[in-house]
Amino acid sequence: MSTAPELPAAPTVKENPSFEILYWVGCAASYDRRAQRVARAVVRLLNHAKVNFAILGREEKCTGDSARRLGDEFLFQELATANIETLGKYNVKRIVAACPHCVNALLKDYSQFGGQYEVVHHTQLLADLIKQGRLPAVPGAAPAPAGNVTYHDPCYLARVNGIHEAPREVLSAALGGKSLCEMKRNRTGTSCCGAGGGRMWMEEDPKQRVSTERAAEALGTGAKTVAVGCPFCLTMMTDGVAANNGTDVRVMDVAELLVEKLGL
Amino acid sequence: MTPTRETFGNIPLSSQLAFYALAAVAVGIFCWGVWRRWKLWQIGQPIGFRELITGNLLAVWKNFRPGAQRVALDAGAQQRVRGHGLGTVAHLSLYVGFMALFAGTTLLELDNILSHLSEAFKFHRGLYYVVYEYTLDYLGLAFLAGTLFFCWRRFRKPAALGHRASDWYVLLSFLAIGVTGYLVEALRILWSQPTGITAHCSPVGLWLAGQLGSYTVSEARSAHFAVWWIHAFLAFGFFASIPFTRLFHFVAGPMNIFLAQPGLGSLVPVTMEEVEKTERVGVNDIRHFSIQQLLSLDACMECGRCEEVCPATASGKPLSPKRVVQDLKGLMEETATGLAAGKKEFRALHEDTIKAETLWSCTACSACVNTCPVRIDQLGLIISMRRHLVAEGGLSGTAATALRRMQSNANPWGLPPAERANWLDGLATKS
Amino acid sequence: MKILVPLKRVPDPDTRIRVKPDGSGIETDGVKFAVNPFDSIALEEALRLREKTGAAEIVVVTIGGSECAEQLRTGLAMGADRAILVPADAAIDSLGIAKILAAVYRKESPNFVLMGKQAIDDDSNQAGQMLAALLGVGQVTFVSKLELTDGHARARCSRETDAGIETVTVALPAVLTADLRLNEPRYVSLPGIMKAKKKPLEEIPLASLGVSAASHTRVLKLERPAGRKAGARVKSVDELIAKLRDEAKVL
Amino acid sequence: MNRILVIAEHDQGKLKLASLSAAGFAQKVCAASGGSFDFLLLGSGVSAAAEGLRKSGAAAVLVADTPALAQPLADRYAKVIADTAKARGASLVVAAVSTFSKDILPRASALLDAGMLSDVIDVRPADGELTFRRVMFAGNVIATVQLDGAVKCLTVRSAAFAAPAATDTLSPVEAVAVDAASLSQFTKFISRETKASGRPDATEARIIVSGGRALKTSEDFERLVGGLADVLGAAVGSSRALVDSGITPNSLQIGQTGKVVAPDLYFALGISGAIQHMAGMKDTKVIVAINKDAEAPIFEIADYGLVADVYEAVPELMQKLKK
Repeated sequence: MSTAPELPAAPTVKENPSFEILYWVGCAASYDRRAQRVARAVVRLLNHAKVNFAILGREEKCTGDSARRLGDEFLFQELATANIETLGKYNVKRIVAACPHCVNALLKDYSQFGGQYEVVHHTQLLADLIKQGRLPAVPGAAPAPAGNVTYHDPCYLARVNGIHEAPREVLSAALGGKSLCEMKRNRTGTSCCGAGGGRMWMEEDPKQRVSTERAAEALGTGAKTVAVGCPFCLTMMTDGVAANNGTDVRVMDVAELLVEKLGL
Repeated sequence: MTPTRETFGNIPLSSQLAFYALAAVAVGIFCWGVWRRWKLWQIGQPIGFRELITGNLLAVWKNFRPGAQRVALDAGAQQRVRGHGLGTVAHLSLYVGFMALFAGTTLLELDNILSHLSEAFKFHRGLYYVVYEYTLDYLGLAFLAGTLFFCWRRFRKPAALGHRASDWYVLLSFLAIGVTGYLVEALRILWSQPTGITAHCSPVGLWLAGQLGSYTVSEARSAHFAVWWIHAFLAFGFFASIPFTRLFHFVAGPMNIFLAQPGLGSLVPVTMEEVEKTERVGVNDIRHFSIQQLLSLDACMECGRCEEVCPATASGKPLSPKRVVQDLKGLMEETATGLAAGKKEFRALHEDTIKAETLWSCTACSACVNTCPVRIDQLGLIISMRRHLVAEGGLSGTAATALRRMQSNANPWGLPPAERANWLDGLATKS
Repeated sequence: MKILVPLKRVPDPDTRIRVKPDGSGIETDGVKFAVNPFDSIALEEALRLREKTGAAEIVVVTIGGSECAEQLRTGLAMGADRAILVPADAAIDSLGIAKILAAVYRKESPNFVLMGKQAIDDDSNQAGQMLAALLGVGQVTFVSKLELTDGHARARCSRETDAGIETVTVALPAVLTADLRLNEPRYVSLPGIMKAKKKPLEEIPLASLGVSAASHTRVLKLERPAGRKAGARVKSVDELIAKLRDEAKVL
Repeated sequence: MNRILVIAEHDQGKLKLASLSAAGFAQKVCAASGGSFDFLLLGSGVSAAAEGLRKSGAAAVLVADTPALAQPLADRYAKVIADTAKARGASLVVAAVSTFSKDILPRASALLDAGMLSDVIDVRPADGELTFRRVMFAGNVIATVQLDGAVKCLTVRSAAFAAPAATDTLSPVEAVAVDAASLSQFTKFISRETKASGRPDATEARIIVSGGRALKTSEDFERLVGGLADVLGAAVGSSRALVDSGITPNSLQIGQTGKVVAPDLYFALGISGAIQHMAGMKDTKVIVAINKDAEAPIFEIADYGLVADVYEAVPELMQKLKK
């Protein structure tokens, strides 16, 4: 099934009530200008693969992951209840999210409050679409990025939810088969970028930044591109790379690299 | 001649009786020790033990299965000990050696009882005997090798490893038990002069007997008797001391693995009803932790793996998951002792024991929880304490601002909800 | 010791303010309200003083409609002991507010008043200074550091002025107004607010205070300032300077 | 007939030019609806500052010069201002917006039982009454307001009113007698710590020059960001990326986790525009972005964007602004 042509690039649940999967955008991709580019890359890929999807638009609220992990259980429950109600109203069954914290909250936190959904990370959906041959390159597509590429596994994706091969499959496609320069700490043994548990919102002594250390490890692979799968990691690794004076190194979401490769 | 040997050979009946009396004392001390820890945990909040054992057998098995599976894999097959290089190899060899010797001793006792009922029931003979002796003889070496590695590591004292004086007692008594075990075997060979396969199925013992030089049979008998007693004393002493040393992880480890949260990524919810009833949110007192959480503190070996993977520790923040567990354990012991003595006031959990900045340092990355060999949920402990801080106005600064903004605008930046879909604008212009 | 902390109900600082089409006021539909952030800082400082000195009664007070009880509850949830609501409907200007606060002050006789340097809605930055004048007591505005000295008879304050950080001492009672960097207020969670419902909230009618809600100020119209023009790219430094001088008139 | 008392401000005897903008406001009122204005200068040993006020067309420059007023303590200053306003029959008491006037004028207005408006940006005489425009809600709303009462107090934004053209005739200087014994003793001045850098604080400055990731070293930051700031008399700020890499101190950080500012003009030099940075400066009136990455998000909110390397554009900018 394909999205009706008259629909906008990313229709809301009201505009496309017959959607098959909901794209949960998340706060970062909604508001952070850098992460917004990731959201747009995801939408381009979904449209290219003719995925029948919708977004909640203004009705989406923060999942409350940070609130819960900072210790404000009731703010989290307030947000969760509101979101579960909205998701129920539009009869949402399947969700794709580009933020591992959203994935984890929707999957594991919300199930405690009556929200049961099939939740996938965008890299999982993209890996499936690639396998199904639904993401062909457009003519004149760009070559794979120059220089080495490494991938930083987000904690809430790889360790907490065991999703570490799907992003690598997508990256393999995005790099035209070129292999990754893996960091020593990868997959479930990944090391944190420093943003989880609400730390994203805290001031941090520059000498004690978790991101600086992790970015140094990423740069240590000789990578010119650091791929990530989480908007918070995107921010932290970008800062971390800068702190290590990695001026010619890009930090990119997996979806953005795929968009680049396909020439969308 | 069928290969076998006499149980309690060279040990007079009086010594045998004394042996059993001592065994009873050791078991008694062990049980008392375990019971003491058990009582300690009871200062915590009750957990659904009852629910675990309600319903018919099938229902009970269903309740037990996930936990039992975890124990079989994590403790039994040592799955969570893996992935730590030489430490893993050493623990595995110590574990396998120890379990084999422990099982061997138990089988020997079983054989002893059965053969007293009827000589026909004696199974410690023939091929079984050969395999048994051969296996235990070599696994004894594994046990000693593991122990030696841990001695060497403790000597080096890596930063992440916790250390107590009693650790040397444990390791040296392991060494002594292993060495005296071989000596007992060697001396037995010297006085019983076995031949053929019976002698060769204890290669280490045989080799050691050769090294001991010339003993007359009676000399060997008296030496054997003496060393046998030393070995027995050491073994009983070790057994009785389990609940009082780091070895208590033999007990608390599997128990915690059985009761632990099954996976990563979820937290135990709190309801408003609970809050209204208890008039508190989260944990403000060591007694507010659940019995399972307190038990988990006792499972900690201070192996330091959590600290090694903690990004907060690595970046110089005042948090080590291991320290949190150990500090809480200290407070648990202090509070329980105080309670028993009728005290009403205790050292405070927050600030006096665990500093707020320690709790705020955690990134909830779950690396510690994922790596803990005995499935301690450090993150669960930290978040339940954070909950109290937040409820009592202990959160300020930029994180508080983010929460305030989530309250008012449903996003941490406090940007207008009406602008939530504005990112789409770029799509129209860019594609 | 008793500290009086006036709180003002203002639109949440993160709310995008919209003016009603007829210019009669700001759009309040869907707007969340909060305690004026500078007042939260003042209250936080009072709470910290109480923690430091051991004992103090902290009374929060506000003037306005019954909906203001919500902000008083927040104040109580942060840790204030008591709340006073002086019901009033009309928009009262700073001098009117100062007169009412002066009457509450005389009724409560606190050791001093701690309040925000300004409210983020009208941005007047007047009420504290006016209150001090009406009471005939000293004032310290823009306080960024505060400690009590001489057995709580004086306060030693740092104040953030254009000229730099100024240190003064003031005899108590006095009115002290809090600036941004005095502290970072604690966060109040839902259970905290629930708990605060059990604390006393008293209503004192204006009439019983013997003051009227007279106002010197008449607001005729509100409007939005001319919005920011869509960003323009300039090609050179010269063009940039020209635009800043002639178009934006900021140089 | 307006009789306006303009409170002049000085910093340790050095006249603040904003005082002349306040006179510009007074002149505008008088031009529209008649009347005259006086300056009132308070302090100790301020004759030099008084001289600077004589060419602005004031009817008189009133000087309250006494050691008791050596420091701008609100309780004393407000009393002298209120007494003088009463004595001169002032209908308007005006000062330029500053921490000085915000501290002192409201106190004087209460002593006069006068209504007061802060941050006035415009005045229009209508129906024989003065109508003011002032800024509210951190610049998001402009209110049109009238004040009742025989006396009114105002602070006016200096940027909104031009200083009067210098006159040939000098205003007469009149001493205001102050009975030091009648002044209160509530506050005691202890010390003042002036900023070492000589640059204003970002939260108070009208112009901020801020640097980001494109700056490679502390020296470059000081030379380019600091240099441009000094040319403009501006404050400096920094993005988190620079604080992270130790190039700038924490105290300079502007953003969600640093200072939140709303100046008139903000130069974002080599700043890409992470959301947490924008959250700290989005209320700025005019944002200028210079960045060599044409895709940098900062351009989406900048009023004027220049795609250029800061290492080339900023020295050029400094050189041309100095002229």
